[in-house]
Amino acid sequence: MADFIQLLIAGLATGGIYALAAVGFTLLWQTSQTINFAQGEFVMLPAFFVLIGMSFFGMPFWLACVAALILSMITLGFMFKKLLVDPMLNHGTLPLVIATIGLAILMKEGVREFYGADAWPFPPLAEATNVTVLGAALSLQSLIILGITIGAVVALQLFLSGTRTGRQMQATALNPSVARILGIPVERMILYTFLINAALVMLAALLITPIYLAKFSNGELLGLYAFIAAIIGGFNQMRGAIVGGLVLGVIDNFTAVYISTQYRLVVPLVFLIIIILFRPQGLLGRVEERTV
Amino acid sequence: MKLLKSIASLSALALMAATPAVAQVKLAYIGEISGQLAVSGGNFRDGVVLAVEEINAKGGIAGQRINLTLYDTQTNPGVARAQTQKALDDNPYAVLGPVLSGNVKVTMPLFIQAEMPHFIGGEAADLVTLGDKYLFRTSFGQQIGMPKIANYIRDEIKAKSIALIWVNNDFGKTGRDNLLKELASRNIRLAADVSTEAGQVDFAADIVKLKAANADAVFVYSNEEECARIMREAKRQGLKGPFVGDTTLLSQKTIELAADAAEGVQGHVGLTSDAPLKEVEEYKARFQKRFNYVSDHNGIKGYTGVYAIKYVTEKKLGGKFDRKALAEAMRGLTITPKDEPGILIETTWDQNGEIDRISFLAEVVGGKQKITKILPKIGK
Amino acid sequence: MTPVLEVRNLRKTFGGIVAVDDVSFNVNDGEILGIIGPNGSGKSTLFNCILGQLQPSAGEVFLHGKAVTRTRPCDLNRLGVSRTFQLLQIFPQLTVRENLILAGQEHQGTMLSRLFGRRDAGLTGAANQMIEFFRLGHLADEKAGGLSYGQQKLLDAAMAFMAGPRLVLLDEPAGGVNLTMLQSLRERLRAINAEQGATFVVIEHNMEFVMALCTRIVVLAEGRIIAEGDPADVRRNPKVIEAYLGH
Amino acid sequence: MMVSKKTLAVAAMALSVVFLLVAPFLFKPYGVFILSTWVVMTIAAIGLNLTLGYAGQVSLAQAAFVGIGSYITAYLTTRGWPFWSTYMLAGTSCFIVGWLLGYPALRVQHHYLAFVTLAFNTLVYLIFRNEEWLTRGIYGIMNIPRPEVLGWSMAKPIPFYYFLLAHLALISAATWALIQSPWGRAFIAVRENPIRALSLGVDTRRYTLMAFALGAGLGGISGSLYAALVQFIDPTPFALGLSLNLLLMVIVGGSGYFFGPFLGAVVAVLLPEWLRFAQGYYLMGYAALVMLLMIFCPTGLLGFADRLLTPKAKSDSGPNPVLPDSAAPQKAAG
Repeated sequence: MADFIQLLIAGLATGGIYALAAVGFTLLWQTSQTINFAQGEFVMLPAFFVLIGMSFFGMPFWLACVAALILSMITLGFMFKKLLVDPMLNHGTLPLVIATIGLAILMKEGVREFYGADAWPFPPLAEATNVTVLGAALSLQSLIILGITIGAVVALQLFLSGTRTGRQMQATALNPSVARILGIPVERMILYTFLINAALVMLAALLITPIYLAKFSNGELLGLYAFIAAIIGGFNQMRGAIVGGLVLGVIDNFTAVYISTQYRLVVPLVFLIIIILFRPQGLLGRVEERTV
Repeated sequence: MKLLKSIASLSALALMAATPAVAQVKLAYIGEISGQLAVSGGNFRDGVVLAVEEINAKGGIAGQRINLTLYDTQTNPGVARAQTQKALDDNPYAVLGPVLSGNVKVTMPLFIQAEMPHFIGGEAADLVTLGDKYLFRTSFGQQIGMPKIANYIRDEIKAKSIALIWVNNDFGKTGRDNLLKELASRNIRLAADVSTEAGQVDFAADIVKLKAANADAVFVYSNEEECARIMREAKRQGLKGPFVGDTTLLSQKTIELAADAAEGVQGHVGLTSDAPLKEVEEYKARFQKRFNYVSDHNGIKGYTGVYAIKYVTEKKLGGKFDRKALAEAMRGLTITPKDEPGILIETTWDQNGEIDRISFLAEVVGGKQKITKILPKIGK
Repeated sequence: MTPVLEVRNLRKTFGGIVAVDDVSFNVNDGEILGIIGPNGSGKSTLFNCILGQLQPSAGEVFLHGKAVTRTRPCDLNRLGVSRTFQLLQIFPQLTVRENLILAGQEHQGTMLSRLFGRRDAGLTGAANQMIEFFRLGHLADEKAGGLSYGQQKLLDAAMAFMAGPRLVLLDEPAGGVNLTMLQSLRERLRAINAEQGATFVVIEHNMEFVMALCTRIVVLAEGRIIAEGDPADVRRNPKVIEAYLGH
Repeated sequence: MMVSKKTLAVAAMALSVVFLLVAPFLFKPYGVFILSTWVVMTIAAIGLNLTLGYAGQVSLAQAAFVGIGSYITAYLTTRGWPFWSTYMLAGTSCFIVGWLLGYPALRVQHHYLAFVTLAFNTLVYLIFRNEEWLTRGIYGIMNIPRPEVLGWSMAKPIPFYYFLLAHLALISAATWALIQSPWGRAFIAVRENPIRALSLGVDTRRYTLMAFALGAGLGGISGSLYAALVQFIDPTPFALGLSLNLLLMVIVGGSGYFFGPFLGAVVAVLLPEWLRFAQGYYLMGYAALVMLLMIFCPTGLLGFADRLLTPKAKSDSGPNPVLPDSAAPQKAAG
């Protein structure tokens, strides 16, 4: 029983990480049909912004975080949209997919070349203490990740449904052309989602790097899991991404214990295929309008 | 920090190229500079670069400056073969690398054909049995390392059963297979056999399995970061060891990343920059000064490989750059730090290019690797 | 005589909404049947159900007396049933001639003979004839995507006739077409009807066009047939007037 | 203007053919090996271009087929089978598996299909790695022999290069014939408007499966040649990365253009090698160039050339299988 809870909570905590990366992913898809193959690297990079701030410029941790947040909003939000996404908007998703693959290589190789291939320790947000629940030893860190993830998404949801800008963003996501007719500044709304995504990946980086350690190749696996999470939950739904992430984390852990460690990726992948084939809108997603 | 280093090394290379007046000898490094195992390939490279810079600063090999070219295999066999071909086309005197066993295998026919001595980093057992007379290891094959570990588990830990957790890649899988063979011949039962992924983060499930196995000891065989994460999760779930491992588990990097979770870990270390030898300690300091990070065993492999070439060329070949003679002279050769300080630890190569060296038993005490016993060379 | 097409108690629901409600009618050989009705009365859904593009919830469709309900559109097409769509549906990257060859090629030979046989499946002549017939001669080698809307509309219709169908269902053929082009289209349709004896079912909003073209009219409102008869009768039918004005 | 475009194309082609024929005498063995790799990758990319460029079915599983083909040839030739039998077997097995993988494409499209195929690729990779009894896992299969043709050994780099080049020529010719045939027209119809195609008697189901199967079959053939080229295989090259790289070749070259894969493979295989002078920065330079290419020619190199050479400045979006604004998750029928 203790094992079961251990696996469940650890799975949820890891799932929270996937969820954070997946949320931004679905946001970009909704507003601009961007499939970002560099999303994993987007989470990897801000951690190095923080490390550079601390080691090169001698900033205290909190200041380095603020600087990194601003820097990632500029580079991963604003510049990403203006320089890469905008020129390709009218050419379908595939050229942009290729461009983001290129971006992923650039970020990975850049970090490796300029900062090194090693893993680097990263200051934790909380002390590495354990909490014991029903016989299972859970790390405080994991619980904090889970809490902040859910908090961030709830806050985001409140923002989207409770504020004028948020509702305009939702309208943009639902149907850009109608939104434009209604006088919503669609361009600006899309830019906001990119900025939000940049802030989310920064938050994800802060939460997970103490556990992942800062390493150039972190994005590879994380990006893949974020994809899977987003699809399982519903590509066009933020809540779906959360559920997808959590489900994925838990499935992954149970697979490893009860089925096979060598094939631990298989069960989530098969689950993904089944979801796509029989419920393509995802666990929580809505059916996208079809044009006949 | 690394940026400055990169610029420095680029300009160093430019400088090398800009001084054609001096006679030059070409060396090539072929390794995994990018891709999944870039840490190993990168360390090996920096070891090589450090040795080359030191040697050049003192006038080169037999008066000839070393012109080093780097070839990145991207950890991909097809690319490795292409890059090796490229390196061989350039007709170097000798080659350092590849580091990964798979990349050693794919390039082997080319080295045989070119009769090119190459100093590899790969530790897979079978590499020295595949008919490449020009292959020389820079560290033990696993068929030498693993019996030492198995003995240690039987004699020192006195474990009757063992739970094994390993990383499912070129490095982890070959090590695991060799260890299993040795354990079987010593009647040590395998209680759990847990495969993990490179880059894995959440080890909760894996540790649950290890706990359930209830073995006398846990053997951890993975890359440094994963070792650290495994130890942290083991501590969290209260998995009692003893934890036994190899070079990576006991490396300073793992200890640094795992913090107190690595305390008490013990095992056998084939090659380590923490060895209590004057030459190794000095090397470690020089490496850290030059590259701003701590060398792992792959750095030593690259470093000693270059010095072996220098020693043999100067002392055994009388300064003649004859690569067949180099390979010939390497076989059955012993180099001691007294002959050549750059070799760091006394090393013997046998007829197949396999290596014999002292190795160490170690334990993590107070956040530091402590060598508890030095195991003699097998040939003694 | 067996009707060319018989629709019997056809019904289609989306969730709780009934789009087509128990519709039955016959189409006789050689006639031009018009189906009219206000927006959202289920005309296009009815077409899609008849043609296998949508699965009807209930009811049956017979072609020459044979049940063809739920037959795939491609098989139905090879049985001699052809159609156009409400929105333009051409292949912009292919030339006009290739569009037409495509429309006919699947009626020639087998998969294998199409792979190893002639590039044009022996249809260049037929395609050229069709191009002439629809007066697109000067555009034969242009990419279809470069044509004007009206020209594309003609091409769209031409494709429907390429394989010599016995029954053609036209979904708003006149939509968005200018007056001269409209004239030309109506002439072409009449000519095919008269010369080849092809049977038509036409959905159309343009009343004038329908009244001039069709021999019989079925009126749909809210998924049901509310009137049926020759154009003059339908025009006077109070139910029809109410259905249109009520909206 | 149309004529000049055609003349240009023919001239470029003739020059390329001449270059490919004399290349072994211009380069060292390394250059020959790289060109050989280009040939093998081009064949795999031609396959993907059939599936994706012509029939519009996004597949991220091409590396899996290259892998299956490689392992079939590696496993059997090292057990004494003649190369040709393994080559045929690689092609046909991948054709069959590709046909089966096509079934999901009948239900879902675009990014959904991409993810199904991505999952498939990862599953196949795991099998390569884990089923050691079959594939030797990470130990890899060594000493894969190169074939003989009519008693002539193809073991040396230059003969083997010509051997590969002959394959490329034959496969190109066959593919050209295919896309000029009614099948090619049907593939394009399936890509541009499956619903209309269906109403014109085009059995979209069969053509979709066929597009998958043919693309996969070419992937298998490419894999078979890859095994003989590198003479050692382990699972690493067949991970998702290669599928993405092949996708890159097709898109960068110009998806749906016959010569797109040839050019795309130049970018993906040769460009990084040309950039090696930049030392550690070569991959970064490569990535940056790819991004710039996509920004300035999103329809690929040939799409770009096409637009430059086409007199009317019509906003022609090229034959890219672009996803519509509201990418429908399901085909309306099928």
